[in-house]
Formats: sequence, structure tokens, C-alpha cells
Amino acid sequence: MSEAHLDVRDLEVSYGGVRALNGISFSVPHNSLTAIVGANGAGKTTLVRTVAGMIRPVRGRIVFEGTDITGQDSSETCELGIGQVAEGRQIFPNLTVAENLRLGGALRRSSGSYGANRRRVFEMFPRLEERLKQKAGTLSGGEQQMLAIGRCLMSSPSFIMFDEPSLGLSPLMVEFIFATILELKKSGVTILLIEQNVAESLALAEFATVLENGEIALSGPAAEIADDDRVRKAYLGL
Amino acid sequence: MILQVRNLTKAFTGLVAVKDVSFDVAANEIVALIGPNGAGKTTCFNMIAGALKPSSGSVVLGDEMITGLMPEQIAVKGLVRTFQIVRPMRTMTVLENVMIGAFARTANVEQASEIAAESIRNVGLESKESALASGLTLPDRKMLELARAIAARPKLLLLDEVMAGLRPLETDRIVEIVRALKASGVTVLLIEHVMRVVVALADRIIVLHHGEKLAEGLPSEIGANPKVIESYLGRRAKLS
Amino acid sequence: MKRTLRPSFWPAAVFFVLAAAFGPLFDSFWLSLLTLVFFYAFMGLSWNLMMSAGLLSLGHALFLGLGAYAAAVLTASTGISPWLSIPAGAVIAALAGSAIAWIGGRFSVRGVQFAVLTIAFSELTRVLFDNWDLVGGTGGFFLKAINPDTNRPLVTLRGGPLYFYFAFLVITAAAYFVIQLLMTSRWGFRWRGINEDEDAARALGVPALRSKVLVVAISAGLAGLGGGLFGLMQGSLFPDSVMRLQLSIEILIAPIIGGIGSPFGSIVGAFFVVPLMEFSNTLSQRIGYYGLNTLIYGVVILGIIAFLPDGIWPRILRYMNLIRAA
Amino acid sequence: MATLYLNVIAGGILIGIVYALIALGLTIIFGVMRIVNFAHGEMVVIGMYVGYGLWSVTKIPPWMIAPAAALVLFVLGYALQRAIVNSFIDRPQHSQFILFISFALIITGLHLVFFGPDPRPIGMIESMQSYAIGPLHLDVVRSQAALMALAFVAALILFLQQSTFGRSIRAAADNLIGARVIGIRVHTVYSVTAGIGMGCAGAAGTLVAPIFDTQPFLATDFTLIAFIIVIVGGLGSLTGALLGGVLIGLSEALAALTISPALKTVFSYALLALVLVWRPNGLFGEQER
Repeated sequence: MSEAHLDVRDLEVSYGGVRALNGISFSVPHNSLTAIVGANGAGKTTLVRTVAGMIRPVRGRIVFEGTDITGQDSSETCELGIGQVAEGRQIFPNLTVAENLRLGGALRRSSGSYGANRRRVFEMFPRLEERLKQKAGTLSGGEQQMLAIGRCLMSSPSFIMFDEPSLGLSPLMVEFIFATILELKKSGVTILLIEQNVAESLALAEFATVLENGEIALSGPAAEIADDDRVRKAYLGL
Repeated sequence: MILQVRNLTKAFTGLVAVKDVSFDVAANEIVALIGPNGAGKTTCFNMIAGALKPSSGSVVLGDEMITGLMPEQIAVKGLVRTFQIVRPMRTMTVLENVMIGAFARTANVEQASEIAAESIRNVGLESKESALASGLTLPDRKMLELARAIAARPKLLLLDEVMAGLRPLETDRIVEIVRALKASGVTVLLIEHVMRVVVALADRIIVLHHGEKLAEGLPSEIGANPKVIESYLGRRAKLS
Repeated sequence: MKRTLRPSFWPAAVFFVLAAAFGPLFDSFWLSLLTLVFFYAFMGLSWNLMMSAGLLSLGHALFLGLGAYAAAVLTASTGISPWLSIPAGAVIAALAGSAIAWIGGRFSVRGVQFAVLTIAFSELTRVLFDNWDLVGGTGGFFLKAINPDTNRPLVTLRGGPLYFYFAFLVITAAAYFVIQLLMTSRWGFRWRGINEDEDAARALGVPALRSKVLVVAISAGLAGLGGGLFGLMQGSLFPDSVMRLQLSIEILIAPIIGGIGSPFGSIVGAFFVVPLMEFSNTLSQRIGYYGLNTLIYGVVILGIIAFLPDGIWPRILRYMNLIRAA
Repeated sequence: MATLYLNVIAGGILIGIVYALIALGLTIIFGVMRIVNFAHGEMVVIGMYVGYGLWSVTKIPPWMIAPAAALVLFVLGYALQRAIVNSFIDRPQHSQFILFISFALIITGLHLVFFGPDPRPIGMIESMQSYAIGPLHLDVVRSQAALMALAFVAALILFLQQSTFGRSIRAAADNLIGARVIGIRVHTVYSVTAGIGMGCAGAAGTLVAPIFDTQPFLATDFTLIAFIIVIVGGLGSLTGALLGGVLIGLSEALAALTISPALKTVFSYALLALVLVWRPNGLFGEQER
């Protein structure tokens, strides 16, 4: 498939009465690790939620694997294979770890591979298997992040959006999460990484886009973006 | 010494968000509180401003113990805070929003309207004075949050990531505003991620990491501090 | 003051003067209907005041009832003039209101729980009044009949339909302007601030507890005053009539349908809702289907809230602005 | 004297279990959608009329009719949610409130038009009988009603705990954003939840039809009882609704015996005010939303 895994054209979104995204276009090549960086409030989470179908755009087109999914509900985008590890993890604290995982695998697309997905999640995150009966709310920050990723993998996604996976984690855990993301990419999943931690994500990604106040400031190979002096000054404090 | 924080601690069930943090803020100083996300910065602010009851420790404003007082009592004593996620009063106009801050200082509507108009001019929102807060863009909402706090005539102003999400042009304007506030005698304690701003404004920097005070000192000292670089600024960054 | 919300003084003043001027022209049917309209407009203004601070009252009949009983019992037992007993009733209602607001504020009982707390206190009081002999219990409390020839309405505050039309018109007008002044005072800003975002308002120095107690005290006091006059008009009081839950519901329909954004919305709402109530009552009596009135009333209210979410008055304002702009 | 207390307490607990079923319906709707169904009592009365109607034609005892009433109310709840209530989810609380008041007025209006205001008793021989277990006399009708109510509660809890759809309802209640992130059809969950909530009210209505004579104006009393129980128990908490129901059933029975039947609701309101002051989110509600 030559064209991009995800293609966004002139996307305009207003959220809570404010124009959060005004006319952004970018694409995510197949099996790539593309990063979107920018300060908080720049519209990154709005972008993720619009692609996932949780917010309806005012204008613009979203094309996934060649089909136009603009305006489709999140239940439809998940069935197509768009997975999301949301900002703040959004797990179900009062449900057990096992129930969180079962809910992730409850889609038609992944009903056949439920057992296989479950084994893969336990291989990647053994600690989840130890805590299956525990209420998800009692897990540590890092463990909740593992659960959020595990729950997403249960729906055998072909495309995963990570929204601020490093938020509030210890450096050690951030290292582990980023290693996991890289491992997922190697296993053939396309990754869209949204991060405030600019230094880390640019080091990890092949392509990057800088989002500022709902507009795309810069886009291209991650290495170039990292060397751009505007980015270094604004985001790396150099 | 305008603010004395002693052994501030906050423990939630199974997580100690802030552990034994102590620091002072001298009158008319600008102190920056930095650290990675989730280091406990906002939790500290909430405890100082009275929105959150500390598990232990004390906060003294001027010569008065304010630990455990209600937020409105602390605000009237001159310690006013802004919120990391802005909280505009959506169905009220910009002027009305800022007047609520002004009413902390005066009961007279006329006077409050004057104070509010002046604060709005300070932050450059005068063209949107009668616009509804719900229609403002994010940068304007940040300015509104700032104007509201200024209108309450604080002795000590707590700014929680007021620069986040702003373009360089807008952050420079806020830097000017904060400098003008300092010139007018206001003391400022700010949480900030944008290093450029921290360097431009801060007389002193306090670094929090995992709820504990990692370091405290002048910007140059902090920039060279190995622990700070390793845990927060990332290997390559260096504060000039 | 040129910058803040100028109270729409003149249009409202003209409206009230016209209503007064046309008063004597109405026959007794229209007088009694319009008196009821102004009664519900007045109660709507009182309910809407505490709603401006986000405090949803589902027990407003409690304040109305307390005012009515206090005025009636004080006048009957001590013989003092209604000019004193009605304000006394208003004070009693205001005290009850501030007690509920203090409990709500002090123990941070918010939203749905606060609304149900107001029900609890009003139902509690109603059942206690059912069993309280001083106020006649379920048997009711009856005011001495007045002799129309010798009665001087301005002394006894009782009289014929025209007198009560003017009485309720006057207190509604007074309440409207007092509330407008309150809403553009420091307290008005504070109430709106608390309604929008209580924590943000408190961070700016707004004393949440005091503000809530004050707004509920004034709101309840007004309701008590209206209750006092209503009691004199009815001539007889039963806990089940002046304190029943259905009355608390009827009181809040007009301001919500009219539009809770501005005080005038409650008046517009009453002008729509009360005739609708009366019309559907007479229609169902004439056709003989008991309950048809409730059905019609429900369907119309459903229609309004579904298609005019902000209420009638804001839509009329927008419409008028369109005309002025065109 | 002791047996009198014993029997009154038993009677209170039995009716309390049926109250719990009513409260369960109200609290599950609030738990998932943060909407308060102020027409909940009217839904109970629909269940009463379904019970009364089918009983007077077929003489089947009302407790066996309960599933039919539950189905009728499920369909009504699902349809109302799909057609109107879903568009009110993000509206301010007072307009949600007026919406349900209009439902209440319409339902009560229809009841009055079709059945008139006069009470419709269900005269069954069982109403007079009671099971005697030693000194304990359990009223037959109340016992059947309580058993059936327990069956409904058990079925509902089983459905929520074990079934996939039940789990997605609990997920939506626990974290709405999370539910949408993993692709749960939230509007379908809302409609089914509304159906279940009102189905509980309908079933409970049939069960109480032989105990209280069916008439439209009972609706407000059921709405208030459900509110007291749900607030005392904790808004959105299933255990809160169940234990709250039994607690209120018990306190009403004792208050009626020791003070006077007229004051039984006063006692419940006093209990409500006390709980609100002590734990504003109820006995089992989460303390901090």
C-alpha cells in the first residue's frame, strides 16, 4: 500500500467554543513511528480524539488505509484498527485488571485472537498477570500505563496513537515505555506518538510534526526537526 | 520574607505526592518552581493556596500562619493563584470575570470596574473587554486568568504554567507583564516548563522531583547541577 | 458603570406601568388570571435568584408556606397589622432558607444532593405542620372573613380582585428592580462566579459560604413575603396546599421555561405557563377527561424545553435584536 | 410485645427490598449517565397499572407479571433515551430536570385519562394470608414481592458482573472517556441502561400493586422514596441502593409503629438530612467525585 496509513487534510476542530485546530494536514507512513510534539494546550489531544472519532471536526478529511473515516464514531474507528493509549491512561479504576483487558478485547475485529493477544500482553507486561484480580485503580502509575497499553493491544490494532505516555512516570519507567513502543513498531504496528517530552520523542521517531496553537509549525524527518534552531530554543531550552 | 513553607507533605492513598518540601520566598522576588510532570509542583501550589489540606507541614504568609485556611481567606490576605488548566467563567464577559478578582479589594462596583479595566489593559485584552469568556482563544484565556489574579491586587502571585501553549510572541508579552508586576512590588512564585522564560524571569529556582526538593539556587547554579540535568533537563540541555 | 451590564430599566418600567394602567379595564376573570400570573412571576423571580448561584431549590413552597402561616397566625392571634406580620413571615422564611444554605455550604452538599435536601426540609415541615394544632394541622387555618363595605385594603392588606392584582403587580415590580440591583452589585457577581466555577471564584477571594447563605436568605425571604400576601388572598391555609411538592415544582417551571438567564425571563415564563395551566384545566373540565390538563401541560413543556433550550425570553431577545439589526 | 416488633421489622425489611429495586433503577441511570430521573415514580406506577391490568384480566398473581412489566418499561426507557434523553446528556442540570418533569406530567396525565384518579385495589386471597414461622408472621404478598425483587436484583447484578454488555455499562459508569477510547458504543449503553433502570421501576410497580392500591398520585411518593434511598445509600452505588432500600423500609416500619403512621416519611427525611450532613455523598458513595 503506497499511500500513507493515515492521511489528515485541512482538519479544523473547535472544542469547548475555542478553535483548537485550524486547518492542519499531515500523514503517517505505514509502519513508521511519527511523533507530534508541542507544548500542552497546542491541540495535540484534540487531534488524537478527532482522529479516534471522539470529537467531530468542523472541516477537513481523515483517511485511514484509503477509506475516508471523517466523522465516524470511536466504536467504528476502533473496529478499523485505530488503537489509542489516551492521555491520563483512562483505565477503569473500579474494575479489575482482568476486566479492563477483557473490555479492550471485546471488539468484533479481535474476538478471534483474544487468547493470543492476552498471552502477548502478559509476555510484554508480566506484572499485569500477577495483578489480574486487583482493581486497576490500586496499580502504580507505571503499572496503569502498562494496563492502558495492554488494553489497547487486546483489540489487535494496526495503528496506535500514544497520547503523552511518559506523563508522570519515573525516568526508569519512561525508558521502559519507550522501549515497548519501539518494540511494537518493529512488530509491524504504525505508531503516532504525541509527547511533550520533545527530546525523548524526537530521538525515537523517524518523522515529526511540531504543533503550535492548533497549527503545524514544522514537519519532516525527526533528525531535521531536532536540529532546527527554533525547536531547540522553544522546546529544548538550548 | 513574604512566604515560608516548612516540611510540606501530602500523601494520597498509596502515593506520596509531596514529601517534606521547605523553601522561602523573599519580598519582591521572582522564584521559579520547576520539575518534570508529576513532580508535585501543582500539589504544592494547591496546599499553599488552601485548595488542598496538607498531610503535614506549615505555610506562613508574611507573619501569619495560613495552613489549613480556606482559599478565599488566603486570597483576601494577598496570596492569589492562577490555575494550570485555565478556568474562565464562560457565560460572563471578560470585564465581569476580572471584576470578580477586583471585588476582593473593593465592594464598590464602580471602583471594581475601573480596577478590572486597568488589569485588562495591562494584559492587552482591552479589545475583547465585553466579549464572553467562552469565545476566547487559549492565549486570551491565559491572559484573562492573569488579569483576574492581578485585579485582586495580590502581594504574592502564584502562576501555574501561565506560559504553557503560548507562542514565543505571547510568552514575551507575559514576561514583560510579570516584570512590570515585580517593579510594582508584587512577589511572584511561578511554575514553568519553558526554560527560556524561567531563565529570563527567575531570581531563584527550586527544582522538585518525585515530590521532593532536589535543588534550590540561582539559575546558573541550577543549570550546572548534575542531578538536575540528569533527572529533568535531559542530557543535552544546559542552562546558560 | 458604562461598561458593565446596564440593567434594562426602562423597558421593564414601561411594562409595569402599562400593566398597572390596564388593571381597572380587566373583568374579574382576567384579573384573577393575571393576579395568578404575577404571583407565579414573583415566586419565579425569588426562585431564580438563588438559581443564579447555581442553587437548585426543589422545596420553594416551604418558604412560601412559612411566610403564609407566619403572617396569618401572627395577625389572627396578636392582632398586629399585616404590614408587620407579612415582613415577619418573610424574616422567618429567610432564616429557614439561610439554615438550609448554611448546612448545604458547610458540609459541601452540592448539586443534586442539595436539591434533594431542600425537598427533605420542605416535606419534613409540611408533615410537621399537618400535626401542629397551633396552625390548625390538616384541618387548616382560617382567616376571619372581611366585611367588604367597611374593609380598607391598605390597612388589612386584603380586598377584592383588583386590589390583589395591584398588590402582586407592585411586589413583582419591586422584586424585579431589587434583584436587578442585586445582580449588578458585588454580591451578584459573586453569585454568578460561584455558579460558573465555585473553586475558581474562591481562589479569587469570593466567600462561598457567606454568598450562598445570603442569596438563599433573600430568595427565601421574598418567597415568604409572597406567601404572606398569597395567604391573605386565599383566606385559608392548608399544609397540603401551600407547602406541597407539586407547588414547588410549579414555581420553578415558569423561570426555566421563560429562561433563567435574566430575571425578566421569569415574568415572561409566568405569562406563558400560567394561562397554559388554566387553559388546559378548563379544556379538560369541559371535555370531561380528568387528567387531560396534566397531559397537555406536560406535552407543551416538553416541546418548549426540547426546541427552546435557553427558554422563551432569550429567544425573543435574539429575535428582537435581529429585527433591530435588519 | 417482642413478636409485634419482630413482625413489624420483618414487614419493613420485605417492603424495603422492593424499595431497593426501585432505588436500584434510579441509581444505575445516575451512575452511568449522571442524569436524575425525576419521573422514576411515574415509571413505577406504569408497572402498577400493567400489573393491575393483566391481573384483572388473567388473575395471574402480580409477582408473576413483574417480568412482563419490566419488559414494557425497558422498551419505554430505551425508546425515550434514544429519541430524546441522549440529546440532553450535555445540557445543564435544570433543563434535564424540566425534561423529566414533563415526562412525569405526561405519564400521570395519561394514567388519569385512561384509568381515572380512583384507586384500583387488587383483591386477592393471598393478601389476607401470611406464612407463620413460629412467632413470625410474614405477609404472603410482601414475601412474594420481596422474593421476586431479590430475583430481579440478582439477575441484574449477574448481568452487570458477568456479561460483556454488563461490563461495558460498568465501564461507562466508571470512566466515560475510557469507554469511548476502547470503542464502546456509548449511546447504546445509555439506552440499554435507561431501559434497565426503568425496567426495575416497572417490575417493582407490579410487585407493590397488591400492597398499595394503584392510583396515579402515588408516583410522587415513589419518586421521593427512591430519592431518599439513593441519596442515603450514595448516588450511583448499587450496594448503597440495596442497603439503603432495606434501611428506609425498616425505619419507616419502626417509625409508623413507635411514633405514628403519618410521621413515617418525616423519619425518613430526618434520616436523609442527617446522612447528607455527615457524609454528603451518601453511605456508600465515593467521597470525592
